Amino acid sequence: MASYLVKRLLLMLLTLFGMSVLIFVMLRLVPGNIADIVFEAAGMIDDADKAQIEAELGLDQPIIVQYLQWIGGLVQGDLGFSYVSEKPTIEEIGPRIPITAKLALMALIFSIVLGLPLGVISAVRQNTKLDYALRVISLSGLSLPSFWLALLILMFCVQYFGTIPIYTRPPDTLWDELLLYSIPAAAVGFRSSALIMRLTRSSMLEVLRQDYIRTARAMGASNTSVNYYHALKNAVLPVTTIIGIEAAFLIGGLIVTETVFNIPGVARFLVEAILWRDYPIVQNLVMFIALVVVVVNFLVDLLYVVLDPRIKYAD
Amino acid sequence: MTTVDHSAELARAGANVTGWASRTLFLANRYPLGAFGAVIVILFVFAAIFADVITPVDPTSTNPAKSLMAPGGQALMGADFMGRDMYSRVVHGARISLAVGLGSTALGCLIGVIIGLASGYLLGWFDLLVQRVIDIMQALPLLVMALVMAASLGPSLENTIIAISIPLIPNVARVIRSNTLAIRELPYVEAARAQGMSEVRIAVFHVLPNTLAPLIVLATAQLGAAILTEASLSFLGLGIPEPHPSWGRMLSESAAEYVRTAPWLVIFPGLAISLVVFGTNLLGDAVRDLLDPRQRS
Amino acid sequence: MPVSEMQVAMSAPVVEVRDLKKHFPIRKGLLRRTVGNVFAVDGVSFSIQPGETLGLVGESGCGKTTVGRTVLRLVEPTGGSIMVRGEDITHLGKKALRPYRREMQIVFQDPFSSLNPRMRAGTIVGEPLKIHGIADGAERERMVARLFDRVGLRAQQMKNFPHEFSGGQRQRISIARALALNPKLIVADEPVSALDVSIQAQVINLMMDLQREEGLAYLFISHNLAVVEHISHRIAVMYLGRIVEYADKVTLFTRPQHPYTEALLSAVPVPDPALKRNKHMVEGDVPSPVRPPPGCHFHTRCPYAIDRCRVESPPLKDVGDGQLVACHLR
Amino acid sequence: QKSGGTLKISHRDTPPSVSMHEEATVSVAAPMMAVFNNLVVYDQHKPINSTETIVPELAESWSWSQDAKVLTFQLRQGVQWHDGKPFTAEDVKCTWDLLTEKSKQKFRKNPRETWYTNLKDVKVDGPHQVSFHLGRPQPGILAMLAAGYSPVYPCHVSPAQMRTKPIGTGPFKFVEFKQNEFIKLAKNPNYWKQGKPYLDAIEWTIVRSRSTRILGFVAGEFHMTFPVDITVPLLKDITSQRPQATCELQPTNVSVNLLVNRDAPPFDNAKIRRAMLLTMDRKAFIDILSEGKNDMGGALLPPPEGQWGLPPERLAKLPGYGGDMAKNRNEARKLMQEAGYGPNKRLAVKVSTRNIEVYRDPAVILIDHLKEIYIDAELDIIDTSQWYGRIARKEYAVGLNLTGSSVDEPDAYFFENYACASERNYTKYCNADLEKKMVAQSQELDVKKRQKMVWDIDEQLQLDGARPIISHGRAATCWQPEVKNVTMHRNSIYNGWRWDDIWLDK
Amino acid sequence: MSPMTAQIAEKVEAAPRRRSIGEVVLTVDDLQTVFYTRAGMVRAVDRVSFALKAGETLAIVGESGCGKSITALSLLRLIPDPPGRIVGGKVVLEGTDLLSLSEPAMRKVRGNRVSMIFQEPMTSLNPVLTVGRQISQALMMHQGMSKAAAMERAVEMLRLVKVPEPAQRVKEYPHQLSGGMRQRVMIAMALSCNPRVLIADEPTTALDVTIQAQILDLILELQNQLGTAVILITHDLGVVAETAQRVIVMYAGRKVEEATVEELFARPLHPYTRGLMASIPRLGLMRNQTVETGRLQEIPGMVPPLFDLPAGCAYAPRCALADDRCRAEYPPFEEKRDAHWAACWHAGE
Ligand SMILES: Nc1ncnc2c1ncn2[C@@H]1O[C@H](COP(=O)(O)OP(=O)(O)OP(=O)(O)O)[C@@H](O)[C@H]1O
Ligand SMILES: Nc1ncnc2c1ncn2[C@@H]1O[C@H](COP(=O)(O)OP(=O)(O)OP(=O)(O)O)[C@@H](O)[C@H]1O
Ligand SMILES: [Mg+2]
Ligand SMILES: [Mg+2]
Repeated sequence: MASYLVKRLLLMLLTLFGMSVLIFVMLRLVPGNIADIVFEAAGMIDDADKAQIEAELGLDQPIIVQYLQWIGGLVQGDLGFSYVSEKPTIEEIGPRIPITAKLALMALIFSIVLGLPLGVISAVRQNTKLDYALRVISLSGLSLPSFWLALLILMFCVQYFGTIPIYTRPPDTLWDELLLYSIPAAAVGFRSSALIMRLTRSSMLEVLRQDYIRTARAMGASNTSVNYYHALKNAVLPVTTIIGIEAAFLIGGLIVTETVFNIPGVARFLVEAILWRDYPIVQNLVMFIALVVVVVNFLVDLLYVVLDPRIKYAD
Repeated sequence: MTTVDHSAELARAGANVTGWASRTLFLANRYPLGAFGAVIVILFVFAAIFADVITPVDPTSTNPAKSLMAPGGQALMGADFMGRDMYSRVVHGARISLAVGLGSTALGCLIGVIIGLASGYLLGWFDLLVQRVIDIMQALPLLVMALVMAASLGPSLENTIIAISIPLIPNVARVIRSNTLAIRELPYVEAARAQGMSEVRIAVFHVLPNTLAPLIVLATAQLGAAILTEASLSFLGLGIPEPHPSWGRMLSESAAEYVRTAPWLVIFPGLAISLVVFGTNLLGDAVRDLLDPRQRS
Repeated sequence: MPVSEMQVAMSAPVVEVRDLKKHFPIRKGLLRRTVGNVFAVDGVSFSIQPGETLGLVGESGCGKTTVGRTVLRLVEPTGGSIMVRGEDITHLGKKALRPYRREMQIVFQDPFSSLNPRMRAGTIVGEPLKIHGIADGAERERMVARLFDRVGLRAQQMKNFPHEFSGGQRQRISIARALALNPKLIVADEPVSALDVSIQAQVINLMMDLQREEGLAYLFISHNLAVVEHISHRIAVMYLGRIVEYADKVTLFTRPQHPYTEALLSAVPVPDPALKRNKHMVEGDVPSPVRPPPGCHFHTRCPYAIDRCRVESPPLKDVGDGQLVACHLR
Repeated sequence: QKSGGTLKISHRDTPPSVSMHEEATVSVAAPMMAVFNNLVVYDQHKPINSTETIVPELAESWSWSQDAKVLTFQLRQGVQWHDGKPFTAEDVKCTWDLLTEKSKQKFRKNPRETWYTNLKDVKVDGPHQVSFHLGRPQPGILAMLAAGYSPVYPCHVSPAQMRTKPIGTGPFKFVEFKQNEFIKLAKNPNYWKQGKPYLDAIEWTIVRSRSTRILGFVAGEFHMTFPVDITVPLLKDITSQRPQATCELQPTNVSVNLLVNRDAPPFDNAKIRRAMLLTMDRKAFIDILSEGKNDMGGALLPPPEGQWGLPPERLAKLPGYGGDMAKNRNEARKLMQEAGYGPNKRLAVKVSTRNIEVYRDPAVILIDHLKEIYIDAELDIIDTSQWYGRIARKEYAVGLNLTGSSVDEPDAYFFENYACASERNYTKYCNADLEKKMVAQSQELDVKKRQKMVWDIDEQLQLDGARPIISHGRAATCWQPEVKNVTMHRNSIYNGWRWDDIWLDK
Repeated sequence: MSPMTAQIAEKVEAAPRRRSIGEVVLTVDDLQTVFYTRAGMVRAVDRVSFALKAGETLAIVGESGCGKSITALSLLRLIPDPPGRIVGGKVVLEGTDLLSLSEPAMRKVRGNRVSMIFQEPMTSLNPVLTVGRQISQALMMHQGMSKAAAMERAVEMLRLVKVPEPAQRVKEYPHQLSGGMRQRVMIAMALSCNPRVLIADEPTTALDVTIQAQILDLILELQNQLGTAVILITHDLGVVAETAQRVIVMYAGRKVEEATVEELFARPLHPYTRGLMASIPRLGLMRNQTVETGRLQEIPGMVPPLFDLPAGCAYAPRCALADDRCRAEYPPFEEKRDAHWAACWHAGE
């Protein structure tokens, strides 16, 4: 196990290194830098002044030097300064991460809490009206653009409650916070829950055909015991893998949701930072996201070990 | 328990089904949702192919007189605020949206399959590196990449397809790789090897066809997702540029502002997206069931 | 005396294996260093004459399949040599190996998993002809039809998929595929274990017929001793990667010398309720080939084991009549 | 009236910085104007800005020299910066030295440099007197100094700090600007106007999604919408859902215009350019984009709100402004045929435009209209970051552009957009003769006479198709009934945000 | 038998039910199970009847696919529905007809009074639950034991089936055990509630001969101790000869022959049984003849598909003795000899 952890850690570093190169190169392949953008957004084109800004920010140095400076800083915990706000990157990203993290976590919890039992029910009642109804509902989750769902929720709230559940100021209490994030989390989580439901259903169907389920029945186990005790634990295995995929996907889904619900999280911030070519923000944020995805994947793998005794990462 | 109506049970099981037509009917009966999906998909493909024939008006021609006209005799599904005919736009939109869906799915699957096969076959350092690349692809948020592409390449059908296909690659590659690892050890692969078949041929003729079922599930799920993603990308500046009608664009934020005053602007493209996503997924489910050897008699 | 036995006396062996070893490395860590080995095959020697059947028996996991695969170079041997009609093929490259591939074919235990479920039977059988560029189009069709006929299948069935055949028929397809290239040797890896007795009889009869007609040599792997006895000329008994006894079948079955062979024979259930035998029950499970016990591998379960067995590995020695036994007690 | 309360307004996007002088967007101008004071300012409660409505602010009075080349200001005494430092004449000089790039410190960007090409020097005549020295007489400069964009910056604060934590003398202190979240201002208790401001604070909440902004307003979350955020089609929706709110539809001071690259063949052919002028159905544009509410006009904001725009009767005579559309298009088609195009030989072009809805929508209509004259156009969407660079480098054939102006003043407009040397003269239309006329009008002190001269120039520009103006936009701003004493300036959205006397009735 | 085993057996015996060997515990009467498939109706079990006495081992043999497993599953009402359905007959266990029980009542029978061992020990055990939990489940369910007590009993059961270090093994997962041990766990599980009837469906097919011998010995030993009636399903006639007292031969869903094991092996009546016997390769030293007999005897042709059975005897198309009557009329199942039944017009010819 220890050697497995070391191996995984090394591979994670390798991935992160690749990611750093990729995002760094990608950003610089995109035409325009902060100088172009602040100037051109203002409708001006003054090359001398632009060069001045570039020099100030160190953008005139060779790419490799810029990269080494960034990575060097990163290793020492120095994330540099945002080009746009001219504040330390950490101050910009720091307070926003928990917001998105909470949102993402709630969305994930929502999707699991909704998706898993419905998936089981749908599988157990395969080809009944209930199964059809649940599948149709889950598909509607997959076929509704998330911004659209979010807007509908907002309109509904305004129409019927006369209030709008958007973020206008930081919530005071934990309860407020939960309340505030619950609706956007549900809006994003609905999609994932649909995915989880579908996956749970199909893997449940798979598991229910297995011999050991027949064994359980032959030993007199009740339906509930068969479905939720004997089958679900096996069926949940493939479902855990998509948690990792969803973690990566959530960032994308959250951009839209954060925009519509006006939540000042990192997802939307990232978009703006890209539009401004605020390299320090984008690079560090993408690295952070990559770190999260890699760690989540790792945790999912560990979860696998917990859930499935057959897997031993001793190699 | 005394008298059992065997014939009814048999009919439900599809006994005595012969011939093309009755087999189709039986399958439709057996997989009603799948059949529903197939009908939807066929309808939309038909609409996309014959868009020019079945729509009376050029979907890009504006007309102040028809601006925000409600659905009715003059405009079947109403008109948008530029007075463009919504029916024409929805039908022509099928072309682009299906192109995005099919294109990105095909591209993503193709690359994913190649990577997955190569990785599962060559193993070793190659596999290790490819897996890292796949990790990276997975960790790079789609919308980040889409934004970067939008800024650098501009919105276009090709770019949209490429952007959407990229996140599919790691998923496909993973599935194919793990299947390849399992299948390459199977006796029939070994038998082929024993006959002197080259590894590439084995990969293509023996391994690939047997990973088809999960691929189909992934692909149909993706087909729908891609159409929606195009909508999100329109939201962020990638996607299909105006004036070409795409469902995503029609649904994107500007239309949302008219939801109260001109709901038909969102209802019809929204319906179209939902139907296609629905259709492909239902069809995919059914095809997966059909391909499952345990479901075959 | 059947034809095959006369041939045995006259010609060189189809295949001769000397001190064959296959150790599967157990790899660990990022750099996948080898930290141990599965001693799947650990020094096995035998030879097979044209028209002869060598039976290979032993418990599950003792390395029978690995021997078969290594002989065909489907896995690379760790040590030892493989000679095919006098030529050493142990180190031949993929290209150079191709002509030899035509001479040696394999039939697997599980008739279903050894056929690609998505290919038609005709395609499966025709595939080797395609690979080696032997025949094409209508010509190939004709040859496949003939092969189907040879193994007792109807030519119309070429269009069917494997799942549409019964177990025995599937095994016939495997055999037809193996025969397509006119091999001299067929490695039959438990070809009847998955079949029930009446179908098993059909397949064995077919194999024996083919041997008579074509002078085929078989390496017949099985753990069903009755079947092996029926089809083989000589028999090798394996235990944990090594041959522990090697003799012609009459000798082996009438005078088994190794305690393991004895146990094996006595454990075979006899379909005759009148015959109540005294079983030599052996206790315990087969040890892991990763850490085979020192000395004689069998000593952990052997009722006669002495101290020497626990330290010294017995060599395979001749105990007369060409019967080779690896036991300190003989 | 009552004191106290926090005014909450929705804001549409995150500006790059909050430095008024460095930015050219109402996103900065509107929230930040309340932090500063000008020397002079447009009367905050007169809806139409004009020379007559300019009132003193930090300058208590001003006077012109005889030759109309020196403008002297007497400055108010006892005014303090938000950090407690006293305001002096030095601060005025520092500010305009920065704007004319004479000082050591530099702005990162200086978007209104062209406003002051005629300003030779600012002299400190005493602690409370400064004089502006001009190269030639320019009465219009006062209009620019009165614009919301012309606050006085403190000398003792660096331009860099002004971008993130600006210091002003205005009624509200800057509290914090957080990207994507908010801009917060708080009451300046030491404001030099006694008893003002009434509000305790102003909070601009940045809400990127317009739908959300509008829903927020409808739900009562915001007291006010962002200036001219409400397009005509949306207006109905808001007034029906929030009937008690006040909504004012006004010109946005932004015109939709066509850019034609006159160097790129075949558009070097005047016939084709003229055909394009003729095929554009301005009424259709206006009907579609604003249900007929937008205005037709020349370069300058059309009357009645606009002070300098071409009057309707002169406008109607211009090609493409009215008359029989069918006839115009026939003529256009004839021109195209003469240029060698026809139904069987259609011209394929790309219409470049920025990837923003307000740019795209008219471009789509344009494409449709071009179809009528054998031009098959495709939209070429250009990312915002490259839009100005691309058109300035003339990497386009046909473009659709939006041009805004912050003061209704010909000087600010003509030189920026039509002077041969101006970097924002995107079509590089260059007419030396006309440029002389621009200078002449600038020096004219008689308003009536000047107006005539401006009309002539504008007319010429439209006749030459220098940058064909398609329409002038209108949009609305709404506020809740409890917001009192709001006056929207009708010919500019940049000048009315001092807000020292707005109060909340709650 | 070790003293320990005896001790446990005694405990098990102490349970309220006492039984005397020879008393009929289970009667199956005209059992009919069908599958509705696309190809048609599969009569997987067609009017099968038999009786089972306590302490007795009844073997069911027959070609692959002839309905052995379905018969067993029908007894426990574990037929997947759809496509399967029990359409007729009675299964009477100590006076109650299992087929008319409610589902909850049936659940009390399963694993408690009738339990089953399946062929594939790896796939028949839940891979994510420890062995101990799987054994204790049934105990908690049927005997109302506490978790701790059930676990304790699980250890005892493992010891009973001779799994070494049982206290350690209960905490392990199936994949950590060898095939032989897994099968023993299955047996422990099946026997944990001291069932009246144990159905063993090919319990040793996946195992090596040496391990197979161990397992069969174990089952017999336990059966002798506990008086359980065993239905042993296999197609290995060797195993039948060594373990069973009575044998049922099935062909194409029907019972074609029934007799004591000695009788059946000595004088098979049905041509199919005879064909089956003849096609087994026998170890030479067990036979009186010498080795080289050449071909094995084979039964020509194949089992007809169960959805398309011929009108008369299903074996007729493959039978050398078949005549027109065989092809037209299904032969009755009759006692042809003392305690030896067969369904054949030409029985014993
Ligand atoms: N590719 C491999 N990698 C590692 N170990 C292997 C591999 N193939 C086989 N082994 C191991 O080698 C040993 C011998 O395996 P082999 O399949 O040859 O046995 P066998 O005698 O054919 O068994 P069976 O009767 O079950 O088919 C086993 O312990 C097996 O786990
Ligand atoms: N789920 C099912 N659907 C349709 N037919 C089935 C199903 N399960 C079993 N059958 C049919 O029932 C018949 C009897 O099957 P069963 O499993 O009892 O055979 P068996 O005698 O146990 O064979 P084996 O020796 O191979 O285990 C078979 O012919 C099979 O085709
Ligand atoms: Mg093997
Ligand atoms: Mg069975």
